[in-house]
Amino acid sequence: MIEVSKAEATNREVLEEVTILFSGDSGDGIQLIGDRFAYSSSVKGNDISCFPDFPAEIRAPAGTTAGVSGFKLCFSSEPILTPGDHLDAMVAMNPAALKQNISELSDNGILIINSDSFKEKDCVKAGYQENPLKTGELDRFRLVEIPLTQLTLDALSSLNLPRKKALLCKNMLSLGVVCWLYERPIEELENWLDAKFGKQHLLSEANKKALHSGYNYADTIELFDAGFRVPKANLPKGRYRHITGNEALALGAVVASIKCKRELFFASYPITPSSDVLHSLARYKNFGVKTFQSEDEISAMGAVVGASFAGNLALTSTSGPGLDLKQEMLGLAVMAELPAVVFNIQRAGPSTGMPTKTEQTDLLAALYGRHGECEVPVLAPSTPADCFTMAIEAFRIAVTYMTPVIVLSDGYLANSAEPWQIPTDEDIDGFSVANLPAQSDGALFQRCPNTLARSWVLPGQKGLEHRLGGLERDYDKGAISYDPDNHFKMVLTRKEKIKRISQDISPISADEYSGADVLVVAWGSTHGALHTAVQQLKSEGYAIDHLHLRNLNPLPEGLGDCLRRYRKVLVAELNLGQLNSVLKNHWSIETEVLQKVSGMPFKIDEVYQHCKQLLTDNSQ
Amino acid sequence: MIEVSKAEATNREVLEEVTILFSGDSGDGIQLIGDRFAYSSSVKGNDISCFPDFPAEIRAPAGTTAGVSGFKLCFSSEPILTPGDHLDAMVAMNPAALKQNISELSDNGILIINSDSFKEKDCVKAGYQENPLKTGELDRFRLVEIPLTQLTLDALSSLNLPRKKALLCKNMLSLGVVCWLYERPIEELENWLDAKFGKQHLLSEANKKALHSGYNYADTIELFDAGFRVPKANLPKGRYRHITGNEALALGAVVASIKCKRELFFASYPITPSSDVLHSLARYKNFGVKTFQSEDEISAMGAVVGASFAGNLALTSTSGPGLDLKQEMLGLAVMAELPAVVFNIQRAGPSTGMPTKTEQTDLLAALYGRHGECEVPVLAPSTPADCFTMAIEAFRIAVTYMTPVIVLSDGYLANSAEPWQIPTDEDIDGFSVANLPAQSDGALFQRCPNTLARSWVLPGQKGLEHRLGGLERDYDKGAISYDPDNHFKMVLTRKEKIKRISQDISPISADEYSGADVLVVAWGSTHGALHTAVQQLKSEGYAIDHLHLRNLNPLPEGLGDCLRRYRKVLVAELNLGQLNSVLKNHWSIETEVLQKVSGMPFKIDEVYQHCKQLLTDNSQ
Amino acid sequence: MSIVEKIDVVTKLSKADFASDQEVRWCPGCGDYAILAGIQKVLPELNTPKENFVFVSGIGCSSRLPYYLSTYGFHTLHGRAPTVATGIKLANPELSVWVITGDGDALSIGANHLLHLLRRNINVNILLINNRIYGLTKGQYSPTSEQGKVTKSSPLGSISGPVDPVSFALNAGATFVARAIDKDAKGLQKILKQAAEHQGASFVEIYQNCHVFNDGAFEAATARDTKDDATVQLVDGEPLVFGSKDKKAIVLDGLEAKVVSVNTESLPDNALVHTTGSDNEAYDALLSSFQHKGLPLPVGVFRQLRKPTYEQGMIEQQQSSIASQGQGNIEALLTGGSYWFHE
Amino acid sequence: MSIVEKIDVVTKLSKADFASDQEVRWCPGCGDYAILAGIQKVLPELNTPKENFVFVSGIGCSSRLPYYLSTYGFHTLHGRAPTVATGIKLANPELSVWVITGDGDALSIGANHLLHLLRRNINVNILLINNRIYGLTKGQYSPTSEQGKVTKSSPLGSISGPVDPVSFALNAGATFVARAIDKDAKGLQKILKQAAEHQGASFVEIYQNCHVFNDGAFEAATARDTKDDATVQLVDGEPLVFGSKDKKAIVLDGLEAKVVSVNTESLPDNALVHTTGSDNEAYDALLSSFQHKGLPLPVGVFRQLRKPTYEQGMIEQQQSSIASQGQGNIEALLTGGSYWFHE
Ligand SMILES: Cc1ncc(C[n+]2csc(CCOP(=O)(O)OP(=O)(O)O)c2C)c(N)n1
Ligand SMILES: Cc1ncc(C[n+]2csc(CCOP(=O)(O)OP(=O)(O)O)c2C)c(N)n1
Ligand code: SF4
Ligand code: SF4
Ligand SMILES: [Mg+2]
Ligand SMILES: [Mg+2]
Repeated sequence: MIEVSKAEATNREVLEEVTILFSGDSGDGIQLIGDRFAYSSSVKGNDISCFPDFPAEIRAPAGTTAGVSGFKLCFSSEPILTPGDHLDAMVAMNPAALKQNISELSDNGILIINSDSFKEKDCVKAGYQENPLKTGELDRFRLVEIPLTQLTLDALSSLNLPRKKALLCKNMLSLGVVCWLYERPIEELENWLDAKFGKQHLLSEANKKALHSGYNYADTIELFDAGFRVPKANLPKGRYRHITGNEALALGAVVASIKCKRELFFASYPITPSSDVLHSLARYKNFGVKTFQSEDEISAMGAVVGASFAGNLALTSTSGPGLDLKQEMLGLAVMAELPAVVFNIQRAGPSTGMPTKTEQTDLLAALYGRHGECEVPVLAPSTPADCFTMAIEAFRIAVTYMTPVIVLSDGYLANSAEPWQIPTDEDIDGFSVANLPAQSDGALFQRCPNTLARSWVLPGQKGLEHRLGGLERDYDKGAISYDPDNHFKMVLTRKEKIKRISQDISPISADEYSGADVLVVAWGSTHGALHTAVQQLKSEGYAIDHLHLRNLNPLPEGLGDCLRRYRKVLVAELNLGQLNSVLKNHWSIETEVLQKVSGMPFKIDEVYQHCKQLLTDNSQ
Repeated sequence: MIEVSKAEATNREVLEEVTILFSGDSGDGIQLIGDRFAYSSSVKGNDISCFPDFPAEIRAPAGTTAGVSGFKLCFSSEPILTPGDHLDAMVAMNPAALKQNISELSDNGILIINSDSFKEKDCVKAGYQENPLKTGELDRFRLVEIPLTQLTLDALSSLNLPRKKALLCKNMLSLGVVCWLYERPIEELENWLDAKFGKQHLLSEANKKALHSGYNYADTIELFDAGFRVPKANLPKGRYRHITGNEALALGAVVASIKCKRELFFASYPITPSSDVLHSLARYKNFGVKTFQSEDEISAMGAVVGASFAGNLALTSTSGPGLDLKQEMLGLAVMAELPAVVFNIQRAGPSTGMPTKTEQTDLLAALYGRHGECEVPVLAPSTPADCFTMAIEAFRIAVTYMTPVIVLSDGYLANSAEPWQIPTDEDIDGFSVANLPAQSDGALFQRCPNTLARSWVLPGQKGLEHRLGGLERDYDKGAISYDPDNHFKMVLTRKEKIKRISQDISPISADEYSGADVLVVAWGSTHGALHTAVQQLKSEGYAIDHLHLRNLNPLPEGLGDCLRRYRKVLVAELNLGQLNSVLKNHWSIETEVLQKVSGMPFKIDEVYQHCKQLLTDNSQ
Repeated sequence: MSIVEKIDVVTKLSKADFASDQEVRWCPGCGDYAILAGIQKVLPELNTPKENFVFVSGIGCSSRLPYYLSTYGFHTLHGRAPTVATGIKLANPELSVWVITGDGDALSIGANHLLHLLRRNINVNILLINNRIYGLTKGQYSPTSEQGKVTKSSPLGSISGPVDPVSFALNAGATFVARAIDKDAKGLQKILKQAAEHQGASFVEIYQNCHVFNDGAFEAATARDTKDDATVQLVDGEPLVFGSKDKKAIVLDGLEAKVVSVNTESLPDNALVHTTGSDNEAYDALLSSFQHKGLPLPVGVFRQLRKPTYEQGMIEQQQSSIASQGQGNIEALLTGGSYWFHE
Repeated sequence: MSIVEKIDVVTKLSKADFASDQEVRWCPGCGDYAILAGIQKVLPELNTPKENFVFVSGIGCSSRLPYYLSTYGFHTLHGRAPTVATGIKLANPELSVWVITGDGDALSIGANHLLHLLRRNINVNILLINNRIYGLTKGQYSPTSEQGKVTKSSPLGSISGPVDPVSFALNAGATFVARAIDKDAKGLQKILKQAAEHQGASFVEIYQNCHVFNDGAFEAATARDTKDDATVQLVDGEPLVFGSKDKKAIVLDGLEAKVVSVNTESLPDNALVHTTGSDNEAYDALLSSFQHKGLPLPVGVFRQLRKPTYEQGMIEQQQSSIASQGQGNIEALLTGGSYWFHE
């Protein structure tokens, strides 16, 4: 736990919120300083929201736009849900970073650049015909040119570091400047560097020096007209940490396992942007977690099905291409009625697509991607922290209904961090595994009358030996059956079992969604932008509501009635209308769609404008 | 070519049509005699329709219901589309065959049994408590008990065959009996046996003897009150052959290749019920066909994508589980915009399901089973012969639009034979590959303005070297692109390209579907049963139409208007409503569904009753 | 339940106790019957409670076997049994896990999973039932079919040569590798027992006659009058001697193996003496190449090595992690990184 | 176009002609640069028109390579390059088809396809770029990582031992197998050329330094002061001799290889003489086991055998089928079985 330092400053303009972008080459350590500045902001008491955006290449050629890595952060004195559309400030370590992102900087925004990297050849590499510092195109910003390279070298000259090593501290120098600008005490950062490298370590020393130099440089030469202050937000009191969607999924899985007292078995094959789930869980061996890096996605899913048969809480994680590969084995889990959870972190498709970019295009594949009538429950968390809740919920549904469950996260949720009020053990609802037969009771293939789940009989239990498989089996006895009527009965039973889940999840409240002009329906990571835009419109007096679905299959009860209470239903998704088609399949309603498939999240403003248009059309 | 023998018979009752079932153990040679009797009936001039139904095991334990193999055949003097619901006659080689099928035999139907196989233990094996010959439960049929075993042994005694070998001729003896019953000359069968085994071969001798004995036995001891005659049907004049759906797909693929002058490359991994496509094509090497039995379905699809890149007409075939495995690679074909065709022969799912049974449950997986926005055209032939037409159409679409295409057949189409008027080369519409650039014209990634297809540039062409891949690429230049707007443009372009196909296929004719009380909408192998039931109702004066879709994506133009012209739309499918959900996604219409998921085709009567109910409700 | 009680229960079991209530549905004359019988015979002797056996299979005629055993069983997907078995074993290392697979299942669609299971040395027993054909899909050539094989899918003969299952397993690093034959009941049972008792991944290739689609594939190695000359029994510590009347020995000449007649009692100096524990890849390769070099077919255990299993490694890491960081709980988990108070 | 013209065109090409217009995007210091350069150097020497080259890859850092070549190329799916390459080669056997793959791509998800391509002896050239790590997904252990490897996904060390690519290929029946090293430009080029000229499946493992996630993995085999003692060059017909100052030879002792010092000019009788055409599995196994037996790492061509390729077999079957049945046409096709007239 870190104590919030009480550094004071004077003469600062007070802002409600600031959105800043750190950008540079992927080798520049942008994610690191972004992440840490976000943390500092949180510790200072702001609410924050951030969006890391990195290139597909490990380290694309330095200085090209392909290699630009960005970290966007909004810190605020009000509760916020997205990093915002426009930038108040931007750090560009080179011309490529400038080129890639300048369109987002608001007029009169602060633009900090490393003037040492705006040589002719740098500009050409980035695709500029002329040096943008000279064309006047940056005149509408508050341009702050800093010779970051030289300053860094000067600052570290006493340490006798090789030039290359020294230059790696540029990012810290720029962070120092930004710390001054937004009144961040640098002690906390120093502690973190000490913890990271070891107090005596040369790198700790070097980074601290660079940080200080930046801070002092800004202070001394009065780089800015004024510094800013974003006051503390009015958040509920308590313990907080940052959490990304991927971390939250991992934590949720471990908590589910502790709560229901079954070991967690996790098998996965690395794939962007899901690999961090594997990295996180691999570190939780002392929580009884078993992680298995398999030879491919099919194997991961197969191991999960096996582990589930043997009684572990079984989990895999993947991304689009891996989901395709898991489908056949998911079908086996459906047929064998075994609990399992798949975290699918969606990325821009189809095929290899744009692996580091976000999208919501796997919904239909999750719902229908298997041959035969083969339904599975599908859940979608709406914020990074919600990933924690939905991970636990996925396991609850899986073991209660004896079915595999797919959780759809995406690249945006996966990598974005938000402050999360840490729950205590007691805060978290547990669940138990009700259908473990204690002994040979002959009820091997009997179904629970409420859930229709079969019992979870584990190898090692005497007297309950049985054979599972992918062939259709007899409703009563579980043996292979080719009987036509039995097959139809089993198909309907499996369908009904999934349908019953809808009675076991929160219904759509008729009070809350009592009807208006427009209802915006959506799911997943778009929550923040949509909610913010709708709140804005509401505050302007428009009759608009926002309904964000977290259960995509089965859909919650009351949804159909709710949809009919609105004059227009707008389904907004980062795909070509996948949830829309699901809704239309259930209810013959006319809908409007807002589509975006560009690998980027919605901007608040594009949602706002679109809705406003609809509302205006409506009132005619 | 076989000449139709002109054997005459007297004293025969004339029937419009007969449905007969041959049934026995899977080792009894049932499929063989059924198939051959169907052929004889065709040669005699009847229209025929048949349904072979065999067990999942290669040879399940003799005498059990699990091992029963059946061949149902309808031969008629009128054009027919299905083998019919009820049996006029049935041959049961043992109690298991009787038990399995007796419920389908009409009252007063002819029931021929092998009395030698109705010993106590035979009945027990089949699951009878008592010998059904003794309980009176067969009294309502015209029971004809024949000691087939003994008769066969007697007939062949002079040949000194081992008993086991001799007994294998039982099926021929029963066929002889049936030949007498329905006035089939046995010369043609004799010729066939000679051709099969060689004229002098002992087996030819033995089978012919058994055949004769059966025929003579029926004749001599006046086994039946009377024989029957089903007159010639009034079919168009011409050359005919039998064709199963799988054969038709194979032939269609070869014809497509000859017509468009590109070699056919076929890669497949065996799986029931698609393997016969592999077996057929493997025999067409002298047509330039290359067949490649790959190590798995992923490899087959990969090889297809490679062969397509290199300029062959590329094809794979599979069934449900294999479709799951091909999805990722299909996505690559979509992204690389390469032509390819997948024949998916649907079987009862999910998972391994009931491999030898039919179902229409892969439609949604074909449409949506890939991550990302990843559309492909989907076609569905409606009869075995239509498989020929749709195979060619699939290739036409694939090369014209540079896209993979899925053709959905099923187990019923795959194995059922129907008489097919053999087209000549000129009868068949060809198509050409328009988008092969002749030389370096710089138009590598330019799209045809009509089809939006890119050009098919083949390795080996000088000056047009380029790199394909699964990453998103630039609309203009084809290089990798992570640009958000470009991605959206490409997603929409790929979608639009598929949509354009709808202008290139037959629209729904507003004249033909001008509106009525009920429209039955369906697809695939259900055509025969639905059409027959609807015709029946029409002839009874009901206002009902039947619309059978062969293009499932994109849907034909005019469909939406058509649907709206009917008071009720009934979507009838062998699944839980997959086409229904597609239709509802396009048009917010209310529909009724007729579902059946039992591994069996629709019966005419169940469709008839269901529609009648709807029509009656309607008129209230 | 104490261990004594368990053993008590186990020793009372007989072959019949391992037959399930399902009717066996292979073709008459299928070699799978003998293999099933062999397994049922051996299981009661393994001193393991019946409920601790799990038989996992893929898809194929052979993969139906688990249905006919009264143990726990899982008939999974074509080629994927090794993955499911891996999950079962890692989830509960107490179980005795077996994989039943065919030549197509294991070496066509599933070879990658098999490779990695063997490489990881997960303690499961793999029985690869090799009939050199696809049985269930009615007779296409398989990766173990001889080159030139004429089948429905290769009417002019298959083009590529076969994979040898034993070489594959040896090369993948399996710690127990053996070959057995359906018709040799005694030999089969002995090997099954050794495989079961081995700690680590055991791989047994079992030659099986597919009566319907590939009858007589193993005629030479099974027929009374040829088998003694066509095969050589591998016995740990014993020389490679074989032959029905005239005894013959296999000797080493450089890196080649050769057959010499041995009429006297003494063997030549360069006679090869079999050892299952050599850990010498060259010897393994030599032995497993006999078959396509015209030398007699080795039957028995090729290799048996003692190496740590994957699941042991996994458990050790868990334990060391608990030792260093303490048994985890929710509070520790959620506050694991840095956090702050908002007041 | 006549052959003469073609050759004319080809000989005019240079390394630069094989660079595409795409900017190379590997990390600074990545070994892939040297491999790309090696390929670009060799291609003009192969007497093949540029438009006949097709480079097929899977997914990984290494699999980006085809983008940087100005030939035809296809960046396919993770693990599946061998399948696509198979389709290309069978569709048009005239093309010179290359597979670029990584250790994860080829031996984790894709080992089954690789196995079957090699077994079928399809005439493609496979370059397995082995950095013993997953580069593109940012540093998890791969199937070639050494046991105990600490990575993000194995914080306490990986549990299972590695697959050796060369042994894998030898065992799969590849007809050309070699090992090269990114840093040894000359050796690499020589091997690439031999691989390209070989008729049949060629497999080349190339050690590649991943500067970011596994730096120095091949230090011993590449560092100036150690490499001569750590490696032995395989030269057909030459003895296995190595060593920087003191020359050493590898000798055969039974079925074991041993190192002896050779100070005089004459070699001991039992010194191993390398032959790429031995077709002796025991020798292949011996050679490929040097690495984990503390013997020097063999670099160069392990095996080169002349065997019919799959596509030759395929074409022969087509031809014999046309010879016996005549070139097919639509009429013959559709009336192929029995038919009748309805009048
Ligand atoms: C994904 C998938 N592909 C193909 C099949 C069809 N199939 C079932 S068994 C089999 C091969 C069986 O051969 P083998 O493993 O040798 O077993 P055998 O029947 O000979 O015992 C195939 C191709 C399937 N069930 N699933
Ligand atoms: C189906 C699928 N699974 C996983 C991935 C993610 N992935 C991309 S490359 C890679 C491993 C790359 O390792 P290697 O083949 O050794 O190549 P390197 O990057 O080291 O050159 C993985 C797991 C993917 N793209 N597709
Ligand atoms: S097909 Fe062959 S392997 Fe399958 S059950 Fe019959 S005899 Fe046995
Ligand atoms: S991550 Fe490694 S292999 Fe990939 S480009 Fe960088 S240095 Fe090369
Ligand atoms: Mg087999
Ligand atoms: Mg690698």
